[in-house]
Amino acid sequence: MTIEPIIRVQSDEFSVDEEVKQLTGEKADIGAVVTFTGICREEGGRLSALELEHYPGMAEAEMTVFAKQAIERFNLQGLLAIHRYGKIDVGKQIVLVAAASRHRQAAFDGANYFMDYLKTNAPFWKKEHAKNSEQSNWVSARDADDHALSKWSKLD
Amino acid sequence: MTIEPIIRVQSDEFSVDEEVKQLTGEKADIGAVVTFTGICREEGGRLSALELEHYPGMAEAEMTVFAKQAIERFNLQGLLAIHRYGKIDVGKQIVLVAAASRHRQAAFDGANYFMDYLKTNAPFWKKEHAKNSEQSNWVSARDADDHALSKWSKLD
Amino acid sequence: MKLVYFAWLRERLNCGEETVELPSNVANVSDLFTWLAKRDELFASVFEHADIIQVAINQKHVQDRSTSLEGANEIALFPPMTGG
Amino acid sequence: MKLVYFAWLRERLNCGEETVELPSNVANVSDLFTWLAKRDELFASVFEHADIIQVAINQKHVQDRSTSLEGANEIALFPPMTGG
Repeated sequence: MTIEPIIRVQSDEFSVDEEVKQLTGEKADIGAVVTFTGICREEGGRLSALELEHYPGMAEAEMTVFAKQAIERFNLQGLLAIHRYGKIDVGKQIVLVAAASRHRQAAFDGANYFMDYLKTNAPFWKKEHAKNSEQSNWVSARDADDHALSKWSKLD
Repeated sequence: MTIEPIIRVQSDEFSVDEEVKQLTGEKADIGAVVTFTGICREEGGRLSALELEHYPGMAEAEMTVFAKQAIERFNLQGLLAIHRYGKIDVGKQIVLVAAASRHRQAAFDGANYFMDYLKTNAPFWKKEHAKNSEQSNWVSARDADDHALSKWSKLD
Repeated sequence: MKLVYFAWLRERLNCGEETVELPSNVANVSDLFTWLAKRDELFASVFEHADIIQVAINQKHVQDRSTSLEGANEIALFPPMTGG
Repeated sequence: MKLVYFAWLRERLNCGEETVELPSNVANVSDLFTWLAKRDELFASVFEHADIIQVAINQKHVQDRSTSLEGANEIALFPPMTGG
């Protein structure tokens, strides 16, 4: 049986409990669920919010393709990813990745791998809104993130 | 400021959302939360439930000592662990580990490391209850789990 | 041909999408960059950063600048992605 | 001296905890195992697995079988742990 990932791009907030319920459903052979939640940091008081722009259509399609690869690679029982767009205040959730598997390491690896992908290869762009000013600026891509993704190819 | 772990051993179920809220509190410099939830598998229809026995007092004390080490080692902003005891039916949660950090890899590593510890060094014992019979038997320790913990010492 | 722009390209060009008629000598991604850079001063100032600008054709990433534009209905131009 | 047993040790011995008076020649963990194995047939059958039985003194793990029992109020005996 092929396991289909659950992928959503939305402006609304989400509940991890509700999403994990969706992910695991009635499957009785899941022993491990790992979730990653990305949250808007204040960066030492510098920021008031992030603004997320995305490429509608392509974002969902690319995430789905990559999620299917992750399911196959780590033999996951399920993979769910939700990425928000629009203005996201400090302390609010930006992204959720949840991976389900029989044993724990696959769920850790699946969620970690998908996050590395999202950071570098999913068509989303972040803009920072400064606290106490009208200033905003686009976040540059981090070399560290490209490096994080490349670690997985060593294992192939 | 020293960050104190949140450790509980209880028979009641838990809500990941509620626990993560406890963990992150009002801290505005958390960018990543990774949770691991361990769930009772049916093992291909063989099991109806697990029964968890623990060493009261020692379990909480040992988990707290190790959680403090994990916070220091991975520079975590928070670490929470809940381990249930008593009879746990197929599909129900057994354990929750949640790690919070500024950047994502520390949260992944902190939660993964703490799980490896729990599997091999926290005073809990699992008994399997068979489906459609009165049979039950104690689970043996897996070499794979000892091996999983030893991988972290290579990084020291 | 639809061109779409994201993030700082969209803001600098003050344009989210536009429909263009490409000259017949614009055959691949590299040609497109050259053509865009010559449109006016604003485009020139944006496409002098061509080396970091990324491309998707019909919503699929394209790394190779020699990729043909044949069959392209929608070409997206954007900076390195910063999601997650 | 309180002795506590967990998991299959508790079940096989049909005892969760007991208070014992240790003879003065039982000075370390190894001595304790020897003494327990000689108590009766039931204890003998359990403590023939001494190599996999683990020990905590005053709720702290003890790996070394030569560890002294001095100051011990509570000694726990149990199989390898299988939590998580």
